[in-house]
Parts: sequence; structure tokens; C-alpha cells
Amino acid sequence: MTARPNLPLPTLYRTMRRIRSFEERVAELYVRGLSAGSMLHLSIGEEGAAAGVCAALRPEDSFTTHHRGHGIFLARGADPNRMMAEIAGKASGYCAGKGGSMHIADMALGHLGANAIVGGGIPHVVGAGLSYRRLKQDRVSVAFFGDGAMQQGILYESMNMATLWDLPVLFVCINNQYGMGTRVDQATRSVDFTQRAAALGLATGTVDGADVEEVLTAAQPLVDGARAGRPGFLAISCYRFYGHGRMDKSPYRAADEEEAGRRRDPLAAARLALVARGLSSAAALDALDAEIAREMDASIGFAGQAPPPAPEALFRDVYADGEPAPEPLRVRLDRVLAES
Amino acid sequence: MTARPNLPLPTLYRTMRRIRSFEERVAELYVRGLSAGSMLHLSIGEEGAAAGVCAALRPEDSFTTHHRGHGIFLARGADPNRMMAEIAGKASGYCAGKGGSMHIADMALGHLGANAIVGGGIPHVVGAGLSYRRLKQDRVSVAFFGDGAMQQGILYESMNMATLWDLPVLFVCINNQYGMGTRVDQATRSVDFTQRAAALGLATGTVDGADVEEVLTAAQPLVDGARAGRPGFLAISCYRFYGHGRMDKSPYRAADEEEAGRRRDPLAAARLALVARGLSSAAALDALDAEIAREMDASIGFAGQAPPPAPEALFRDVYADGEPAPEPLRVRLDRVLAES
Amino acid sequence: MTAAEITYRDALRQALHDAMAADDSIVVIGEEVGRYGGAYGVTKDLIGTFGAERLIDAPISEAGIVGAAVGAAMTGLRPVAELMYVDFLGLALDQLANQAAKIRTMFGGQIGVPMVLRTQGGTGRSAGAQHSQSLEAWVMHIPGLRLAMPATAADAYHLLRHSLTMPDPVVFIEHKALYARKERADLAAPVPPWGQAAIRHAGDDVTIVAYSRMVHTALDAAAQLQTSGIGAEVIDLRTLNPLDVATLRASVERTGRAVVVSEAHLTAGVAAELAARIGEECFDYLEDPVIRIAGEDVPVPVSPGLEAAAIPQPGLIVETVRRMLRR
Amino acid sequence: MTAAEITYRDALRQALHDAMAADDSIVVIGEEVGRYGGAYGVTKDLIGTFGAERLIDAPISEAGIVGAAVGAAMTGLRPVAELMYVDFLGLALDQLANQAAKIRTMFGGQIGVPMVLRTQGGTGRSAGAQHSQSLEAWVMHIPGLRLAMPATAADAYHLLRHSLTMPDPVVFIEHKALYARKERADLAAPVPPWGQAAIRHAGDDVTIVAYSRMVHTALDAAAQLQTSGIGAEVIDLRTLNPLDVATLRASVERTGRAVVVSEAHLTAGVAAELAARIGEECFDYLEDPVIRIAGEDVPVPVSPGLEAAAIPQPGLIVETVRRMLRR
Ligand SMILES: Cc1ncc(C[n+]2csc(CCOP(=O)(O)OP(=O)(O)O)c2C)c(N)n1
Ligand SMILES: Cc1ncc(C[n+]2csc(CCOP(=O)(O)OP(=O)(O)O)c2C)c(N)n1
Ligand SMILES: [Mg+2]
Ligand SMILES: [Mg+2]
Repeated sequence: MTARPNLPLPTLYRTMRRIRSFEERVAELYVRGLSAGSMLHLSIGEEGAAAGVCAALRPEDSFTTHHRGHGIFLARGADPNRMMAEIAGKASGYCAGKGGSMHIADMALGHLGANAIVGGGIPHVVGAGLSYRRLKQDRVSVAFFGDGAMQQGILYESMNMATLWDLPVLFVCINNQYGMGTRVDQATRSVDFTQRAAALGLATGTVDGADVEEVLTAAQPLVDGARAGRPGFLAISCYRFYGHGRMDKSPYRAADEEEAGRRRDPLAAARLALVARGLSSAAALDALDAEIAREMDASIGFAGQAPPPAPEALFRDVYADGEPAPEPLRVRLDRVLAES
Repeated sequence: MTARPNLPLPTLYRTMRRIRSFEERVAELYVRGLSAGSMLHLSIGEEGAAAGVCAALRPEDSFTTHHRGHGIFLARGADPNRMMAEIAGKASGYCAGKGGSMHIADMALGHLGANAIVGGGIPHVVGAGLSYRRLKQDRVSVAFFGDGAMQQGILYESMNMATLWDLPVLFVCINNQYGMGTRVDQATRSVDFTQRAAALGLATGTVDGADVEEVLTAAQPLVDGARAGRPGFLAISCYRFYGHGRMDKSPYRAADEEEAGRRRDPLAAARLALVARGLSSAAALDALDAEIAREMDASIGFAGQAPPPAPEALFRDVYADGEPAPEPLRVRLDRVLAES
Repeated sequence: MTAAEITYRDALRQALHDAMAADDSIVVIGEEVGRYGGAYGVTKDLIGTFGAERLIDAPISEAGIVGAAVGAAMTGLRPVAELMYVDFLGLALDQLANQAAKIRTMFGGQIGVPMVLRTQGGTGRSAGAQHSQSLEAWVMHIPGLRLAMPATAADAYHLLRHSLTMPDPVVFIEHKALYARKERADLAAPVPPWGQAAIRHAGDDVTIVAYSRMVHTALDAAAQLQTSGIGAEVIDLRTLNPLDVATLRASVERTGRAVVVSEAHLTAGVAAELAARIGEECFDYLEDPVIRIAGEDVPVPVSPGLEAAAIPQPGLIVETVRRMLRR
Repeated sequence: MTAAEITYRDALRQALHDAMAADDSIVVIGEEVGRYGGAYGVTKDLIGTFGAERLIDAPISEAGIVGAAVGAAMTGLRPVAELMYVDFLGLALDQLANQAAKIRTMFGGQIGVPMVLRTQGGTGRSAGAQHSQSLEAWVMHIPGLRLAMPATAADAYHLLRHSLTMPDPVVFIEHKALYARKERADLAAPVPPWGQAAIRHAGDDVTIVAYSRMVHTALDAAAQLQTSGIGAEVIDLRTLNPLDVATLRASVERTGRAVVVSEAHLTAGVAAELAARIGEECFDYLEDPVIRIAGEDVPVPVSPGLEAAAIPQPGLIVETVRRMLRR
């Protein structure tokens, strides 16, 4: 990694460390039985993609993510306490405990939502792009998704609409080599995803997610282009360090492949570079890591203590306040049984 | 058009003339108030695509079509009487009068079905390809669809599966420049459709549908390749001579554009070539045209005379014979009302 | 404005026109909605008034269209996504049912999706099994989606105007056989509020519940019954979410008999929900079982005769009511 | 074979294994069905026995998977298409409802689509609003689709085996909370034929109708009611298309009271169809309205407490039956 003093590597390192540290705590939350369910998808190994792309965005920009979106949201400045509380299904979580890990969203930080449907959030950025153009807002909307979503038809419909309408939209594929147990070359014969986007007229880029500075460098012109009405597509190659979800031990991956994959570690690389360039020292980084570890430990405590949603919350927010709400079963039964 | 004595131009001409002559009668059927509804999509101007591609197929091959599929089926040897009867919603039609123009199918001729859902029939050929490979049958399945279907996600899912599984499948896009009132360049920025297919690993070809011999020449290697397990994609450029459906007068098209478009006439071109090459004479072709006209006139008579489906047919063929059938409303009401 | 002849189609266009003139954030996204003016002419000429930035001709990408509308609705616009036929819902239902309908709840109430999905359904054109369906039950089953199905030009106007002011996603299903239907209507005159049913014909002997085109089928039946002295009360539900149970109750408690009419397939259709509700709410008042008259459980055939036989006709309603009343 | 302990999951795998061993034309197409063995382990190790040609790992392309199965079923194979979650139906419903369901009718009976769509639904894993739904009503509403929802391991085995012999498309919906459920079952012992319901608990005071996981919820309730001398007859529908009206009738005519239980949303759900049917067929025998106990009309929240509160629990059934019987 050659020196690029103009790039905020220290900040990027901090962001990546916070992501990994948080994800490690999510795993712990689950082990402690505090998580809402086991559908927890960790982005360890993908920190470079999240930190790099988000560093190219402005605060007013927006985005959607796939089910593996904790890291992306943290890179945008999410509060680990509210995130962890949401993953625990608590009332003080970002979504009042109703969304959980796969549905974290926060309009204040431009997070239009994580999605449990592969590809589900992709067209939403097309709509956001339409809004920004029509409302004359200088904003970009970014869809983050995995390599698995490259085989979902909605992606092609979305990319085509983005180019047809010259929208300020960027499509970012975080290719971690697997969709559950399916290696990317087992899902398609064409692993160079940029060709598909180029065939639809998008500006494209491809980069190694293990080098966070490269990611930022590749993302910036695409983000700028999108802002100017030229939609783009960025393919980021990385490796999913652990299982698909908490229950998955990845028996379908060879040990040496995993070892090699985990060597593609954006954090380790950044750490080396920081020290090599004299931007930081091992001691300083250790201290930073420890500070972040404490912050993330605290998020587990926060989530653990946080109160669950109140029972009446079940009928809240299905429709806007003041609009007719769903009638609870018990209310209906009381009325019907009272009569007969 | 340079001489290609090895190509069956006389046969291709005959096929194209039968298509046009039939489509003209479909228009007449509607005017006479004999058609089942007005959703009739004529393929006049597209005869070269139908005749050319089908000439590259073997009798055992199969195909699906879009809603504008009369010509393709005729090119496969359909009986105009049964087709016209189906378009009139009569019992002696190919689908017993239940399918109509947009749902003609005939397993005997390998017609897996026309479809009223844009893109709806495309994945079916992927399934047919799976069957042929697994059942060790040396057959190819072809999906015919329009330029409008290039914007349907299902196409990309289907092309990807075809290459991933090396299926004997060919995707044929009949680009008649319009999807209803939308000119192809108003639906996408990328009108070279072959790039999209190539990006997914398909063998591709592109050809002018006004030259039926060129179509056959372009289709043959792709069909042969598909037969060998290399799926292909063929883009055929032509012009939709008339409105989208019977009610559409194409107000959105300039007169001169239509004039120029209608000059791209595969029949006129073939006629010239036949005479120029001494393969036929104007007189002989006139006689042939007249004979075909009589055959097609007869199909209107047949459809007009044909009996409508019997009332009980409504409950037939929803499920296989012998399986529990839907209970008619009247039967249910008789039972319920008899009791209370 | 005084009463004038207007078609259901023109009332819809007028509603879109007036709403777009009043609210800059409204855009229409769909296939052929701009230059072409809509497959059924509902958006005709609107592009001339509001421009291509607001009447957005979309590629044939139903999932993308609805998905884009969801995103637009979350970021400041009020999109009207148009599906040319309700039959295409199967292509876009993920975006409607998993996204639009659930976003407010899943995200803890921080944002809503104020979009309208306009589409049309029903039989009447020999359009075949994939262009003649009535799929409102799919929508009614999903919490988070409001559902309107107007039967009259006045409702077409007012329900659509109201839909374009609502904070949550609305599915607005028109009927292809009603577009050309003319009625004398004063669009300035008030109509019942959203969520309230309308009594289209008063009667004390039986309650006939219907919506969309079947309201007119029920009214034909009521007129015939009238001639033989049978008073049928015809209720037009207007919206299926919310459902106006109070009006159903009041009527059935008085008449003691109910027939529900729907063009959709009988099994697991809207008629089932209506029959179940009335059975629950009015049990002690019912002198006969609630009778469902609905579309046959068969794909709609293209042959005109079979097509008509696949959906409820006035004669069957008349005959059924007579048998219920034994006269 | 004598009775042995077997899980619902293993019974399903056994059914696939035995069917595939007996019929070469059966192939399984879906995400993670091969090497991975299925997201819930139902197809575990089958690829070792039958190879990758018959356990086909598909890309994440739900519409394509179902569409490919339709084409394969029309050309000589008997495909089992797997949707990992029934919640993904919205992506593939066009291929299921407009294609698979209608092809036999639209094409005048010349060809059928003998495919099975295997999927699973329901709550129980805090999987959230997009992974916890019960969407069987969408399927039940569409003519041309058979629908099975087994509650027991024995039915999981036999209904799936039978599905793999049927001439028309079958939607086979499993329940994620039942996979690990063990029961003593002799898979060689006969079960009721396809389309016939089973009485899981006899009783004369009230009929409780359920299917899939709710059968066990109903049985819990029946056991509690038994202790206080109330006899609840629990009917397991097993298939929703066809629906065994005769068994419902016979039971309700005897008990005079019916409670229908479904995990799906109440409105326009399967419970509505059941209540409407019973109301029509058994009107003169009913001493109380048919009571629906179903999922609340809200998207399923991820928070465990709220998730459980969103679906029927035994206590509410017990309480409801007591109130109906006034004891
Ligand atoms: C439409 C849809 N199909 C299938 C699934 C089940 N599923 C969840 S994640 C996943 C793999 C996704 O892979 P990828 O897009 O590469 O994202 P990654 O998990 O690798 O981050 C699958 C198949 C789903 N949630 N949604
Ligand atoms: C899924 C779907 N969307 C929209 C329609 C309405 N529609 C019917 S044909 C058509 C245009 C299709 O254009 P193209 O694919 O180019 O075929 P062409 O009519 O030109 O032969 C449209 C939009 C449809 N039938 N199905
Ligand atoms: Mg991946
Ligand atoms: Mg076209």
C-alpha cells in the first residue's frame, strides 16, 4: 500500500475497527441469548467496503443495504447502543424492536433501510434518485447488496431505470464470494459483474475490499458521477470471514480457502500502513482498539438492560397515527362473544 | 441480397406470405366482430424473424412466444383453421376457445405456449432445457419475445440459469422498435441488447429481420450451439408495421417513420430476390399468394362456423380429468339454499 | 359546479389532474402513462399539462416501477405507480407486500410510504386468464395496505383524490368494464368519507353487499326484485381497507339476510371475509346463512360466453334472494 | 416398518428420498438445496444419493426457479421447486399463479404442470416481518393450485409423497417451527387420502378447525378443555385445496359450535374461507357464530414477545371456547 497522505486512513481504520468490534459483540449477544433470534449476518472481513464507500458520501446522501448491513450503517455514524438494542428486539432500538438486525433503518442518517429480501432494497434508491432530481436536492442514493443479488431480476430493472432517467444513484455490490453456501462461480458463469452494469450504460468500477483506501479511491468518482446524473456500479471483492449466519459453520468451505480469505483483512492492512507511514503506532492503535472495545461492550450492556416493546406496541405503526388501526383479536372476540 | 442457392428462399417466402395473409385475416375477423375480444397483436413486418428462426429448428424442438406469436406458430406449421378458431374463442380452436390469441399453444408442434405476461414464457424454455438434458433428448427450446421484455428482470434470471447449467436454449428478441407506444430508445439507454446477453456468457448474434435469409443464417449457428449446450441470444431488428393492438392507430409514430419502417418488408425483399435469381416469377408468386389467400379466407369461414365451447366446459381442465373439479356456484347455492 | 355527465375514466383523469395541480410532489410512474396516455386512457393528455418529469413513462419493469415508487415515497414524493393490469401484481407483490406495506412497522414508525398503486382488473374484454382477474383479496390480506375499489365516477374521483392525501400506501383498483360508464355527477358535491360504505339502494328484506363493478350488477338485481315487491338494500363498500363493518351490521340487523357479491374467485376471496364478518357480527339477526355469489373457481376463459358465465350475473342474485325469501 | 421416533424434517427428507428413488423424473431446484442441504436441512445429503443433476442448486432467482420448474414440468420432468421462505412468493407469484396454475385451462387441457412448490412459513424464529408470514391464502385463492399444509411428520411424509404423483401443481407449505418436532410414526402405516381431513382429538362440545402448526396449538387447548370436561373436536385439514367440507360439516352438525384457528392474518385469510363455508353449510346447526382466531392484522415483529403475541395461543382458544359454552 503506497502512501496517500491525502486519504483519511486513520479515520477509516477507526471506522473499520468499530465495525469489527461491534460485529464481534453481536456474536456475543447471540451467545448470551440476548439477541432476537439467530438470523444475524456479520460483516467481518467486509469493513473495507463499508468504510471506503461511505467515506465517499456526504451526510445528506442516502442508502439501502442488504441483510448484512451493520457495518455500512456504523460507517455512516450509527449509535452502537441503539443498533445493539434493535438486534436484541428492544424498544430503544432504531426500529423500536420491531425490525431487528435485518431491518435496521434510520431516516436521520439517510439509512432508507436494511432488507431481508435479497435485492429488495435496490429499487428504492431509484425512487430516491427520482425524488432528489425532482426536488432539486443535490443528493445521491446508494444501494448496497451482495453478490447473490446479482442474480435477482430486480437489479437489472433498477439499473436500467437509473440510466434511462439519469439518476443520482450508485449500485454497490459487496462480493464476499458466497451467497450462503453457494460460491459466486456456482451461481453464475460471469463473475465480472461490471460487464452487466456496463451493458446497461452504467459507469463501472471494481476494487479489492481489502484495501480501504482503494475502495474510497474507486468509489469517489462514481459517487461524484452519480451526483452529476451518471449512475454507477461498483463491484467490491472481499471475503466473508465467518458463516452466513450465526448457525452456519461453513462446512462447504475448505480450511485453506478460509485461511487465505481471512488474510484479505482490511483492518490488518490498514494497521500495517498506518504504522509504516508513521501515521500511528502499535501502542496508539492498541489503545484505540481498547477504547472502541469498551464502547462496544457497553452496547451489549445497553441492549441487555433495555426494556422490551410494550404489548400495545404490536398494534402501533402499522398505519400512521390517527388513522384506523388494526383491531386486536381480543377486542373483536369480546364484542362478538358478548352478543351471541 | 446476394444469391444463396443453398437457402430455401421459396419455402421461406411461402411461410412469410402465409403469416401475413393470416394476420390480415385476423384483422378482418375482428372487423367482422368474430374475434374473441380486441387484444389481437399482429406480426405483420416481423415475418422474417418467425420464418428465419423456425427454419433453423428441428421438428422436435420447442418454443414459447410472447403475445405477438401468430407468425411464429404458423412458421412451425400451425393449422390456420384451428388458430383462427382459437382467436375467435371457439371449441375447435387449439385451446378449446379458452386461451385465445395470446395463449395459443400446441404440444404436438412443440409450442409450449404464447403468453400475455411480457417475459412470462421466457423461463419456461430454461425448464425445457433442463428436461431435455436430463432426459437425454437432443432438443433445443427457444424463447421468442419482444424488445419490451428486455426490461423484465426474469430475462436476466433465465439467461443466467441457461449459461450456468449449459442448457440447449436460445433467446430470441424480436425488436420491432416499440413496446406499445414506447420506442425502444425510450425504454432503455442501451439498445444493443446483445451486450447484456454476452455479459451473462451467452453466444450472441444480431440481424436485420427484413432479410429472412440473413435471419436463418444468423440463427442456425446459435441453434446448433444451443444444441451443443451453449445457450445463445439473437436480436432481430424489424418494424411493427401497424398498431400495437387492433385499437391502436399509433398516433405516437410519425408518418414518415412508419413509411420508412414499412419499407423494411421481408416479403417484398424475398419476392424481389426470388425473381431476380430466377427462382420464381411474378406470375408464379401471384398465383401462390392467391392460393394462400384462399386458404386463409377459409380459416375465417371455419372460425365463423365453429361452435362455441359448451357451457360445462367452464369447469373442465382446471385440474386433470378425474381429479376433484371446481364446484359450480349454482350447485353450491342449490345445496345451501335447500337446507336453510 | 353542477351535475354533469362524466365517465368513470374522465373522473379518474380529473382526480389525477386536480391532485397534481394542487400537490407538486405527486408524480405518476408507469408503462404508457405519459405520451400514450394510459392503456385505458386514464392519463390522457396529462403529460401535456404536467410534463414528462411528472408523468414518467417506465420500461416494462413492474417490480422496478413499484420498488421505485416505494423509494420515492420515502424521500419526499407522492408517487402514483400504475400497473396496467392487476394481473401483473404477481411480478411486483414483493415490493408491495414485503416493502411498501411493512416499512412503517418494520422501521418502528419512523417513516411511511405515501404512495398509490393504481391498477385495474376484472372481466369484460375477452382478455383471457392473465388479463381478467380480480386479485383484491391478495391485497386485503396484507396489513399496511389501504384498498379502494370505486364503483361510480364520483367515487372514482373522490376516493382517488383522498388516496393522494393518505400517509400510507393505497392500492386503488379500477374496473376495466366501468371506464366508459357515464353518470350524472357533481364532483364538487361531497361523498361519504374514506372508509365509509354507501347505501346505493334502500330495502328491508335483504342486504346485498358489493363493491366495484358488482355494485351495478347488484343494483340491476335490486331493481328486478323491486318489481316483485322485494326490497333489497345494496351496499357499496367503496373501500376494503378499512372495511365499514358498522354499515354492514346496521343493514343486516334490519334485513336479517345478507348476500355478498364479488367478481373475484369464490374461494379465499373477499366474499369469504365479508361472509365471515357478517356471520360473526350479526349472528343473532340472521334468518338465513350469508350467501356468497362470486366468481367461479376457474381461470377466466377468453371465449365471451364462458367469460360471462364465470362471474356473477343479476339473474342469479335475483333467483337466490327469491329462494331465501321463499317468494 | 414399526413406529419409530421421527422429526417432521426427517419425514420430509425421507419422502423426497423415497419419491426420487422411485421416480427418475423428479428433480429438486432451489437455493441451497444441494451441497448445503437446504436452509432448514430438509434436503440434507440427498445430493450424495441423487447427484447434482437432480438436486439443482439455483442462483437467487425465485421467479426464474419457479418459471424453470413450470417449463420442466411441461416437458417430462416432475420438478420440486423450493422457495426458502413462503415470504418470497411475491417474487415468483406470476410464475405460480399466472403460469403454473392456468396453463392447463388456458391451453384447453392439452398439458398439465405436475410440479411441487415446496416452501415453509410461519413465525417462531424472530425472523421478522419478511421471514415469518403465512401466505397460504394467496395460493388458496387461485384455481389450479393444490395446497397442502402438513401438521405431523406422518403427513409431511405422505402428503409430500402424494404431491409427487399429482397431475397438477401443488404448493406444499411446511412450518419452520415444526421441523424439529418429533413424533412416533410408522411411515408405512396408511394415512387418510389426499384431500381428507383428520380428526386429531374427538369431542362433542365444539369443533376446532386448524392446519399446520396451529393443529398443535388447538390440541393444547383441547387438552386443557378436557380437564374441565369440555370435549373439543380438533380437525386437521391437511390440505386446503381441496378442502374437506364433508368432515367439517359432520363435526359441526354434531357439536353446533366451531372455532377456526389460523396463524395467518385474520383479514381475508384462510380462516375467513373456513368460517364462511361452515356458516353456509351448517347454518341450521350453529348455536354460536363461527369464531375466527387468527394472526393479528399486523406485520410480524422481530421482538420475541411481540412475535408470540401476534399469533394464536392455546390460552385464547380455551378462553374463547369457555365463553361460547358459558362454562
Ligand atoms: C429473495 C430472497 N431469496 C433468498 C433469501 C435467503 N437468503 C438470505 S441471504 C442469502 C444469500 C445472499 O447472498 P449475498 O447476496 O451474496 O449476500 P451475503 O449474505 O453474502 O452478504 C440468501 C439466499 C432471501 N433472504 N431473500
Ligand atoms: C408483465 C406485463 N406488463 C405489461 C403488459 C402490457 N403490454 C402488453 S404488450 C406490451 C408491449 C410489449 O412490447 P414488446 O415486448 O416489444 O412486444 P411487442 O408488442 O412489440 O411485440 C405491454 C406493455 C403485459 N402484457 N405484461
Ligand atoms: Mg455474498
Ligand atoms: Mg416491441
